[in-house]
Amino acid sequence: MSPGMSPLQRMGRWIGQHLVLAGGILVLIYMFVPIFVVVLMSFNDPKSRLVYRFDGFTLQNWLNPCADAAMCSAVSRSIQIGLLATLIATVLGTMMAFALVRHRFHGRSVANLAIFLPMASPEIVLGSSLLALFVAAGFAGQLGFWTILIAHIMFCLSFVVITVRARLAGLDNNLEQAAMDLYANERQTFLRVTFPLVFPGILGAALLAFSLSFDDFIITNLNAGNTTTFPMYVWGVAQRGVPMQVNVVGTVMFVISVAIVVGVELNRRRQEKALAR
Amino acid sequence: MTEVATQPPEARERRKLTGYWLLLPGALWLLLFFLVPFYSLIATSLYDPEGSILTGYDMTWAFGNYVTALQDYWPPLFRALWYGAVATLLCLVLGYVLAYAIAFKAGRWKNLMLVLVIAPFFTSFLVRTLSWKLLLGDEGLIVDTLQFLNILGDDGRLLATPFAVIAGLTYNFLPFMVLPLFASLDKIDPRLVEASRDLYARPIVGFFKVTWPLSLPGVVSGTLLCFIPAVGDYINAQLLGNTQTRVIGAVIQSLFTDANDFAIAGALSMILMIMILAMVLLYVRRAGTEDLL
Amino acid sequence: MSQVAESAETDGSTGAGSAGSGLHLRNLRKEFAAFTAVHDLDLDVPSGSFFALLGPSGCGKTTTLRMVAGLETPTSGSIALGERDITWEKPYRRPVNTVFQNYALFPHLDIYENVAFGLRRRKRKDVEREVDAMLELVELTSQARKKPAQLSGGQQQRVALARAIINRPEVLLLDEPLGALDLKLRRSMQIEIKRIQTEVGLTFVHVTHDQEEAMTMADTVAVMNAGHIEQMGAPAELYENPQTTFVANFLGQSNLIEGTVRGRDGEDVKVDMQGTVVTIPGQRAHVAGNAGDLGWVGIRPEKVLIAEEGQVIDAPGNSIPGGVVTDVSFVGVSTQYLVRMPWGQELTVFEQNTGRRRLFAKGERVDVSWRPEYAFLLDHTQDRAAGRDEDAD
Amino acid sequence: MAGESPGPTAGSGAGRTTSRAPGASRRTFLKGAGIGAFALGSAAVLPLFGSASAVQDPATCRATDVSQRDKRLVVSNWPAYIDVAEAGDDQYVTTLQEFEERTGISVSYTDDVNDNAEFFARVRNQLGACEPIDRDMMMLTDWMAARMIGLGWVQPISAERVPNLHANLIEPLRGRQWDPDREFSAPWQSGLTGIAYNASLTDEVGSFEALMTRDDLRGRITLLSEMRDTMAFMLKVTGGDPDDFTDDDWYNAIDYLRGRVRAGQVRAFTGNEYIQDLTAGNIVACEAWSGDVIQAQFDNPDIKFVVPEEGLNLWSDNMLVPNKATHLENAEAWIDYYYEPAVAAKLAAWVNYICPVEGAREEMEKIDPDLVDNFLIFPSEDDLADTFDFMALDEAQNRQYEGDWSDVTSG
Repeated sequence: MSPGMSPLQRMGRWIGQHLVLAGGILVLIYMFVPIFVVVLMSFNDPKSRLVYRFDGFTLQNWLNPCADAAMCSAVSRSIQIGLLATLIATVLGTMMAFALVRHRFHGRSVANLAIFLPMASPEIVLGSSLLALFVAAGFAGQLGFWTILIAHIMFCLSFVVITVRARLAGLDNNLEQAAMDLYANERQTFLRVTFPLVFPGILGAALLAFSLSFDDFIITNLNAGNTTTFPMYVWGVAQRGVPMQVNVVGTVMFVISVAIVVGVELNRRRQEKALAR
Repeated sequence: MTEVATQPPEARERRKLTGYWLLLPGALWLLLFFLVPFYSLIATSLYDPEGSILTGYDMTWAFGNYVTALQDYWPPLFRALWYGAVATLLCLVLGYVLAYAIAFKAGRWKNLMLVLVIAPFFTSFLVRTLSWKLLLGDEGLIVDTLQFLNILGDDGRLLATPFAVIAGLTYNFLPFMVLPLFASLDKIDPRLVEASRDLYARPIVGFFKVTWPLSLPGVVSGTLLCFIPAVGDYINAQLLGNTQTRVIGAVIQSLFTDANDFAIAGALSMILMIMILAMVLLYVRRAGTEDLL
Repeated sequence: MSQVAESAETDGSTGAGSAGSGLHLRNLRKEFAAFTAVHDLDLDVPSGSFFALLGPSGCGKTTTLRMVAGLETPTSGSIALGERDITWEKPYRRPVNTVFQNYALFPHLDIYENVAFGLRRRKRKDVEREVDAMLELVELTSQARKKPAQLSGGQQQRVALARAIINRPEVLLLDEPLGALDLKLRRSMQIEIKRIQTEVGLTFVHVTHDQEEAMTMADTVAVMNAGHIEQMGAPAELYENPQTTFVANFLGQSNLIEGTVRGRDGEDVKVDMQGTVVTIPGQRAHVAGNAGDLGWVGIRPEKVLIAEEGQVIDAPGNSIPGGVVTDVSFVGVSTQYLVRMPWGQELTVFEQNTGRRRLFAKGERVDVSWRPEYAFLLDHTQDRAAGRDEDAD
Repeated sequence: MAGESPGPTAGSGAGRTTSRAPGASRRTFLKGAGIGAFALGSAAVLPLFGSASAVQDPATCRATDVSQRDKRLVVSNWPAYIDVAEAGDDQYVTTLQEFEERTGISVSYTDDVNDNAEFFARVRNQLGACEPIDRDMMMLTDWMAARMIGLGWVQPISAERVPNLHANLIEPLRGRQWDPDREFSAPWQSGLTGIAYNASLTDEVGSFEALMTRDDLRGRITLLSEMRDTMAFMLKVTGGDPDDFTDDDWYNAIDYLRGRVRAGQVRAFTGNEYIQDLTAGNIVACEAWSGDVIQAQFDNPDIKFVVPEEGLNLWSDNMLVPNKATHLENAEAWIDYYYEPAVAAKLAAWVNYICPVEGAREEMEKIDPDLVDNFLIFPSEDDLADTFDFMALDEAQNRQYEGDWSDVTSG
């Protein structure tokens, strides 16, 4: 025991030192409360389809995830759109990021601005302007899967560029020069050094793009025409009684994404350890 | 990029060309599906207000649409800006505490906490918001607790109030605040904070003189990433709010899809876009972080 | 630069009575979750001295420094400035300032504001005049409005120094202040810091792992190892008469040869060293000295004389025959030999290149010898290799 | 916004003043000229963006009917609007299953109509461009049915193929002005709009006037977001006649509503979700549709439906066949089937809305005698004597009133 401090002082100091951490943990709990509810409700056995509250425990929702076929087709449509949008946006966005970081040319600032602007536009504006275009161009009748996909790629693109660009900018130029010094030609340098180093950034961007696409309601709703995605389905059922299977989907999405993030992190650590050895 | 300058001119030209080729597909996409639609939106905002689904719509330079739109819909417009601003401020406070805790206090739990921050982001936005509806409901746990503690009157409620809308917005956009804040805070050398203590700055002064200014880039990008989508969002206002909390996003959406009032809807979208761009520019100028963009 | 000293009014927080009576650590201890960084340390740093805390990385010296600065709370023990106990004082309330490793200059403030930071926090008047004077002292007046990132390493170092000194702390702590500089710059900064210390007359506590730096700059050096102070004293005294194998090895190099104590001869101790009996003066023998005890006979390489086999060596001690040169490195001012002795140990020998004698070649047989008053005797329970090869930079 | 900062500021401090100035100003000029030209060009292009009328002619905008060789039918309906077998009941054969067995037509049935306006928005772009919406039948409320028929988006139903419709449609639903001969539409179910309340939480609420003014209900009621439903009663409360009102009547009514909304009486304007709020206790009373309330009563007997003192608002949801539907004949078979009294009674026993089919009441005796005398399912001629409807609006009125309506509902 330190003689200079009373127990009260020590306690005060301890609280002072841990106050911020405690606050941070409280904020995290705030972020997780609805997730707990989602997981809990996925095991709910509702007495009435009209009342959204926990009535009893059941596994039924998990055993029959597709009790409402419309939900499952909406989910699979959202996944299809999400995967396609992610793939295309990630490829295009990564190319743009490389161009912006590794190449000098006229109009860079314009390009940067063009990438920033979609992020600075509220979704409702993005969605309505796309709709205005489709209507004016006579594509109103074609609204559906493809128009949703076009819109999703558009708004994912900026996020991909920003994420990959950040990773690329943080990369040590010397590594590439070292590779060239060690007889790697430009293509080999890219494949053996640059790409593996940027890959975590690209993967992060792809994850972000997928979740943005899978989650989007506002832009999609304006440009979906007759097609229903998962968020649109949820929006619809929110007005007439939510099937608990919606929470199953929410829980599965949560678990898969956390597994991916944790997997990537563990893999990184393993590699680091292997390197350290 | 110094090596570029030392390359022979042809090589430099070739590199430049490669740059253009890399940029082209994405730029084309943005041109076709962001810029052209934006034109189309401008045109829509100038449609003849008398146009209807029966007669079709013509572009007649009807600038009056902007006046009409503002006259009719200024309350939801300013409401949306107000909710967005309050939610952003709350996000900033909560996000700062969390990001600060992760960056400086979490120790070996740092990565875990970061994963936890991103995790809720992957559960569908709408499903999470429905959970809030359940939590905030009149018969829900939170209301009961608050009533028990006499913070809320017996007939008090949270759901269908601006409070619920702002809580939902804050909740939904919090990760967008925490991540850039963390990125900024994590870069700060803890010795700088120690140095400020050593140089007679009390913790609070040290925070405002050292930590805060150094985290400004994160503050600016975090607030932008929160504010912009929060202003345009109407899911929270619709699911958690009431008739008094209708926001501009819902108005634009319903004018476009239900009322077929393309002209006013377009004008409102333009007004929203212009206001947000103006605010962002002003804000970024004042914060002195133009180079961020 | 006397105006700096004159302009310094007595600071309220300094406490008039305590000024000039030094820093005192009593039973200072710091435990972290897994290990104890500092073991019950006692230390007195006289006021106005240039004190160096020397040790390998991880020895607890930086932790000690941080406890003095208030950046780390001791587990037990006390820290006092003169009469005033500052053990639990918040860092921003202590009249102690630090020059951080890598400087920790505020990147968002310019040089001027970095230097003014402490004065402004204490709401001092006349900030402008003091900062100007300080910038002049460290010769950075022309750089006042630059950001730290625009300065060279040496300039940044001077800013860090100025930023701390301007507060006229009772104790200035320097945490490896020169580690980030290249050798040449380090030499000139060593001289510069010494000059400033003499000019401003503050107590400096300098933490370093560089024994040369410590010896060049400090009046008093404390060698620290694994949370303990091994030995403390003037640099020459430490070097000439190390009390532990750690100090003997960490501060310069030593040849440590196993020997058996034969007994005392007045003040001196007689030791049988591999068949040769050597005499070691009493104040250099750091063992109990009972007959039959084992001990380490230590001798610095430059004190060892080397000669052709059978040649008479100009030394009063015994010459030890039977050495074979196994390695020769020509360094310029001196030559370093490794000589394998009959008992298998290799001794290191430095010989000044006075030009009076030829160099020996590898494989030649030689005799070695040294004057008994240069040898020292250490406790055999200590590790012969302690302190060797640590922080070999 | 790096793109907007003028060039010269980027230069380093030295040597910028004289040597660069002419170049910079020329560059600025060029830049300005470029922006100007760009703006002019854009302005010239803008008028090209317009959009055509969405009116179609059902006679030309039709697809080949493949009903004979492709025995399928795609139906979009409101949720909980058709009978389903209770869990564990293997005996019950639904009307839909029976239809499939009898006709060999396989039906893909979805309940994706939540709101007339929302559904309209969903199909508007396709139907307005004469594109298929991949449905053969949709059920929409009178006013929306009228609007769609007016836009020429609905296929006519051949009278010969739906004899039951013309024989069995109850009298009050005949002769509607927007489709007097039921050439395009056939009522699926009808209903009444009235008041529902939770008897465990409040006293009876007997009239809209009470609903809108009682202090103990403040903030705990909802109204329907269907303009016609709600405004009909507001007109009644303020002394107007929903069947025939003037602009002044309209403004009185909308001002009254706005005043009550501002006073915090109304918690929300809702679609179907009001029934959840009512059962969950989030609200204690609301404007409601009769069938929803009867269904909710099975879960919670405290939920009561009241015919308001202001009168009855009778409406129907109508079966419509959209343009470009490829199974018109199958759709007609469906309509004719549901106009068989026995089938209609079976359906009515489940959905509990007003049955539009003559003779179903007699059939109901065999199914569930309790429901025979429920006037919310089989109203008498007297009951329906003082029902009112919302007058037809032209596009200009529609836009005007919808605008006013959304002003109020958006605060």
